[in-house]
Amino acid sequence: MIPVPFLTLLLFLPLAGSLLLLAMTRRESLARITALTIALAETLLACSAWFCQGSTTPQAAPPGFFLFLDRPWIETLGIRYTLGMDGISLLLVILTAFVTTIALLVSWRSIKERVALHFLLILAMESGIIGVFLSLDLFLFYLFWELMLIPMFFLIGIWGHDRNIYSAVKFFLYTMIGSLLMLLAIIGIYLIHGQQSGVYSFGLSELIGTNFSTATGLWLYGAFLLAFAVKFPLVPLHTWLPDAHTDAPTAGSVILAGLLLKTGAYGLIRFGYPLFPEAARTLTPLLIGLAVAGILYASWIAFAQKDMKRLVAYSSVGHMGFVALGIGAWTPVALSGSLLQMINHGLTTTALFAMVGMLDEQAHTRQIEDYGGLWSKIPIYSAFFVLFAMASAGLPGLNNFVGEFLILTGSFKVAQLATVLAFIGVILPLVYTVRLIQEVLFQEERRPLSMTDLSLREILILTFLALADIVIGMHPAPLLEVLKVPVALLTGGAP
Amino acid sequence: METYLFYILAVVTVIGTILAITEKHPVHAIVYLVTSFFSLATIFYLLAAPLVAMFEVIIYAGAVMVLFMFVIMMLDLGRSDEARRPELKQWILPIILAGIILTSIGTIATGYAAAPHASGSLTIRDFAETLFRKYGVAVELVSMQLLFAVVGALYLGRKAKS
Amino acid sequence: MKLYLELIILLPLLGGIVNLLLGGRLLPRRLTELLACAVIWGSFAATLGAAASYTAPVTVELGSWLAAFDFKAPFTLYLDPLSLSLCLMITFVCGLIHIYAVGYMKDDPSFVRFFALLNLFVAAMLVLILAENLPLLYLGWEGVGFCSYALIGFWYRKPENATAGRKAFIVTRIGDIGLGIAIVWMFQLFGSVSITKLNSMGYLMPIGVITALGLLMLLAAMGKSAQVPLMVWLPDAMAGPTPVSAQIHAATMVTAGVYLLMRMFPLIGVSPTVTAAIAITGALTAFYGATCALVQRDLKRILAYSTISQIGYMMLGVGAGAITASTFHLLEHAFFKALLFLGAGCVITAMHHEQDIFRMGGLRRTIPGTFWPFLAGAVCLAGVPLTGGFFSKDGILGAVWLKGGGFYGTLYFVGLITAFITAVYAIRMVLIVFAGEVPLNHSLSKGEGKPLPRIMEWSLIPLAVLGVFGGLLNLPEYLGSGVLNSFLSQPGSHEGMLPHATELLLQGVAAVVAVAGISTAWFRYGGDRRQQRLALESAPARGISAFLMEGWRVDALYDFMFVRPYKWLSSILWQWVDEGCIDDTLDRTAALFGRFGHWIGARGDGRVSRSLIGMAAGAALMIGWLAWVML
Amino acid sequence: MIVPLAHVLVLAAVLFGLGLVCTLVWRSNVIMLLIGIEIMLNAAMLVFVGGSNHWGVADGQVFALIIMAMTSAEVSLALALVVYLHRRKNTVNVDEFRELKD
Repeated sequence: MIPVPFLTLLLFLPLAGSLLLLAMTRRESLARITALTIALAETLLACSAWFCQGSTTPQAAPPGFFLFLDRPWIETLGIRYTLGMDGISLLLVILTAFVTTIALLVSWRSIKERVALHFLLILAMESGIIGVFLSLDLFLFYLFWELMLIPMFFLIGIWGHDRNIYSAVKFFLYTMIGSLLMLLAIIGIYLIHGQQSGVYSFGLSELIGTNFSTATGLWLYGAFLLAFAVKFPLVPLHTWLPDAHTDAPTAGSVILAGLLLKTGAYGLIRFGYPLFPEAARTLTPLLIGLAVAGILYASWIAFAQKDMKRLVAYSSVGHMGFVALGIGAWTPVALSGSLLQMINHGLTTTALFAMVGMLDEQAHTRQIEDYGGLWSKIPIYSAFFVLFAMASAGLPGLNNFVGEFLILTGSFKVAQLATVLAFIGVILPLVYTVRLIQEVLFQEERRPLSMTDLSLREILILTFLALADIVIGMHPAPLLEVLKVPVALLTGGAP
Repeated sequence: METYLFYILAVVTVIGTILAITEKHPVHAIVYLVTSFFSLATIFYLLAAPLVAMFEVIIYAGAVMVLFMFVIMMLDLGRSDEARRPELKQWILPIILAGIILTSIGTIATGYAAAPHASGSLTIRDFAETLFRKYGVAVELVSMQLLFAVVGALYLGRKAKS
Repeated sequence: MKLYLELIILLPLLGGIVNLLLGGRLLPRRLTELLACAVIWGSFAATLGAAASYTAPVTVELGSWLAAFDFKAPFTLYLDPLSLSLCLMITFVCGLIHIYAVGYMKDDPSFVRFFALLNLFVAAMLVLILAENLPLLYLGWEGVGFCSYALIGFWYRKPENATAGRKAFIVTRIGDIGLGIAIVWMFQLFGSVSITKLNSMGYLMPIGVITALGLLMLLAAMGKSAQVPLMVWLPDAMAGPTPVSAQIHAATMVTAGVYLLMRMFPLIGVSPTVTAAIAITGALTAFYGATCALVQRDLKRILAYSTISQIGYMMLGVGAGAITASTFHLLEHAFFKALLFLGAGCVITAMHHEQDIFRMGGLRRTIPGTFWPFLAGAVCLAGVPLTGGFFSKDGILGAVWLKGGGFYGTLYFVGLITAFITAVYAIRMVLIVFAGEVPLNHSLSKGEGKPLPRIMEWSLIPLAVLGVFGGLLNLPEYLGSGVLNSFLSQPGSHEGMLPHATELLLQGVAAVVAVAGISTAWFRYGGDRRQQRLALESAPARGISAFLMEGWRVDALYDFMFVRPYKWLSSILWQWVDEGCIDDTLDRTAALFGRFGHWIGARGDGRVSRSLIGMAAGAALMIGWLAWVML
Repeated sequence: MIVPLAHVLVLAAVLFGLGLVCTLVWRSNVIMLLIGIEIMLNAAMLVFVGGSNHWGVADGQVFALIIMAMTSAEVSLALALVVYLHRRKNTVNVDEFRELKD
């Protein structure tokens, strides 16, 4: 049995680590090693949470949560320090720890200035993201929601390239506008619930079941949806993403695509739907419509891209559209598919961004037209690239297929037309993926570039990701098992 | 008796203040203001706040006003040939604004029913206990603020010299 | 049985993985080749074992795969006569092709990638065949698609090879939309994705739904089996190495679509609309492929179009409800088409990678070891009486005749015409390549023919034997019961039997047609007339022959209708809609706010007194408003 | 309680208004501006002390004291700034100090 402050430890270890890094701004190699050690420790810690599942439910925990912590914080306002972990949080927290470690490894050599600060920001962001995934108090959630933005802003702004300031500000403004509206909505719920029940509280389990008039519910849910849709991102709120990705350093792209995008979907699942079931049902056609539009539109646009990072960024928009479709359908199968797809997308896109970053590091260009014939020069790299590209295109046997297929299976019941259109969206990724493979790996080289194949560190990173891709693709059962209880509770079906 | 005293002092305060703000010579204005503050200190005393009254005299009428005076003299702002009262038309707009604010406050204030009356009287002990028990943190903060002010003032002064 | 089934799939998979991971550096070349061939033959042996111990259809669950709530798609294999016979054929033909490939690829440095992909392909194909539920079938379906993509573009340095691979992948995937939608729809309707369960539950649904499902699956089959209108990828797919063309694009993968329809026939066959659609697709495709093959100059393209045409026959058979006949033709076609492709590979190697048949000739004497098997394959293709191809094609035509009616009668005649054309082009190909004299300017005429590896010609012989005598597998009814027929016929299947007299008559007609086709070809290309015809046809094609040469110009049409608009719209969407509209609107809004701020800033002159007045005015306004409200 | 709270408040409001007028009117002399601020702060203190007396709670007086402490800090800094600015620009006219624009 793990002692109670486990969640607190999980939450604040990276933040503590980043404070430790403050003292090492002059000693780069020490900073690297410290950061990696902390990230690894965090990964271990996150994985150890896996084994808490079977244990008895802690007292006062909402159903489905196997780890729970509830302490008063600002009592006069009804703000509590409530953390909880169920299957959904568990998987996302493990993903967070994993992807952060990879982000650190990816920027091991490529970052040359202000190394300690870079790693410090990544670790601080990890705390923020984990906080988002663990908070069960709306105020706490909002706090972490904002906390994870700020390091990303600096990551893009300081280490980015090209129009980094423009992209950083764009990213910040977009997400900020969304989250400020969400803050208003949170306060709105707080007040309405307080007036109805006389108990002023930000706790999620307290607030669930608050009655809203139809219009109020729609307004509040709309504000939540907007904040989450920006993060998702749903068309037409997606334009910050390609810019942010293109100009971010590799580690920034990795975390942005692998983790930050997931917070939007998570928020919708954890807070949006349970708090406003009525309004969510009313706006489901909108969500599904935007999701399908995003799948088709982004995949189509990705085909025209000339910049590899931008292409992968648009592909992210398309893939997150599938997640949105599954959430919109809100059937048990579709929702487990969506959650699994969040993990899958995190792994695959992380790998793709990391790989594009590796090319960029050597050749200092991300333009597709500068490459060609890489297969004969760097075969190991190319083999990995094909693997991840195929995973991203949804080849069965690899992870993305599992998620997409479950989403589509589950959604068909609810939205036939949308699912049929989404099936067309399944082949569009293939179109741009094979084009990318052909132009970058096949044919003759178009510019003489001297490339060296992957280093051992890079092979290690990619092997882990590839193994994860294949294992999830062939044997997703354990993950689906973990998701079963929370998904059943959320959708109201039998587990 | 004390009631009348209050009204007399109020009139003195208001007149002193009016004279202070209309006086074109800064030094004279300070003197009027000191008069006004003295009567205000007495009002504080009448309102059962002897400690505040004392501080008003010592700090306000004493230290702060002397500081003003000191600066005026140091910068030689007291020359009557330079001193100029603002023109009449400049007074119109501020007075209108102040009038609006005053009437609004008056309207709002009279809208509320009279609050329940106090029981018992305040002693110095009450005051001290509230200050150091309840607002201990505030005292610390204020002391720090004073420290910063000192540092800031020193910095500004030193910079000017070099 | 479970062990056999596991071995059938796992052996090629392991072979592929081991070669992929260890090949090149750690394994010597010989060992890689040996491993690649050994796993396929091992798989064949396991299939034989399974066949020997086979008594009734079995279902074996190997492990869980997709399982979320009521949706379950485990790794379950299903062995019945259909899948068993296909497994036997696949492992056997692929085994031979692997051996052949050892010779064919002996100078290629990328042999590790080649053999690993070939092995993975076989594994995926076997998963497709043995899958018990549709998602698992889909796994194999896409797996073979990927291997095909990677192998067509195997010589990736040439852009046209890479483009051909990409085309194949994308076009077949378009068809897969149909399969995907069909799967999720069937899950919604029946609550299951198991093939055996679905096949037994068809009666639960109205015929309209079944028709829709059938048409969706037909779409999938069209993509995978290169049927009209999704056939454009197959001729281009010949860019891959010849063993790949033989294995993937002739013998196995392209028949997957037919297999899918056969598999699901108990479900979708009850809808007459679906069977009619399948039949007409098949007939049209058969005719299309044959006409195109008639004028081609590239040896492999002739064979590719002929493959399209022959698969059209199989579809026609399925459409006529003759599953057994179709299966028989599928097996028979796999033998002789693999044979023809492998023979073509020998020819091409001997000619130093020359594929234009008009520059060949006289190879009869130069490479007799290739000539005789190739001829055997060609006569099978042409449907010369008593060869395997004759019986299998005739079985299909007979079944179509049996259906009767105006519709199927027309299709029968289309089939007959196609058979005639088939005979013409098959013999034309043989005559041009092997007859006559070696062209003077070619290196072969100087006696510098490249020696063929023995192993390549040897591997042709078993296929030739099976092709020519394959008819014995399933003799017509009047000669005694066919082995395959009784093996495949399931209890409750209602495939009609022709009266013996009619069947004999139909076979007579078919024989006459085949002989007529052969003679036509002989009169055009035989003997001395060969040179004249060649001179005539070498001129740039015009008119109808140009139209046929370019595959009815479907490529150009699709390029005009789909490819260009897609590319064009994608850049329009990106630059005009995404960057130009959405993003620009936001940028402009932001700029507007910025300018507004500057404007405000420019209005103020920075005087403290004004700021103070403004602040006081604001305070007055707010407090005044509050007072107003409270009154 | 010697007078009603309302009367104290009226006195405070009048004082506040006078301070405000002083602040707004004297643009030619920053010293007078600061004096206006002092008057307003005194008005606020008067409200606190009056309230404290009215309800018999010491908090108001404490706040008056804190305001006073704050004022002395503010005045010392403000006057230091005045001296500094006067040395640079040789004027105390507030409208001359407009570096913040642009």
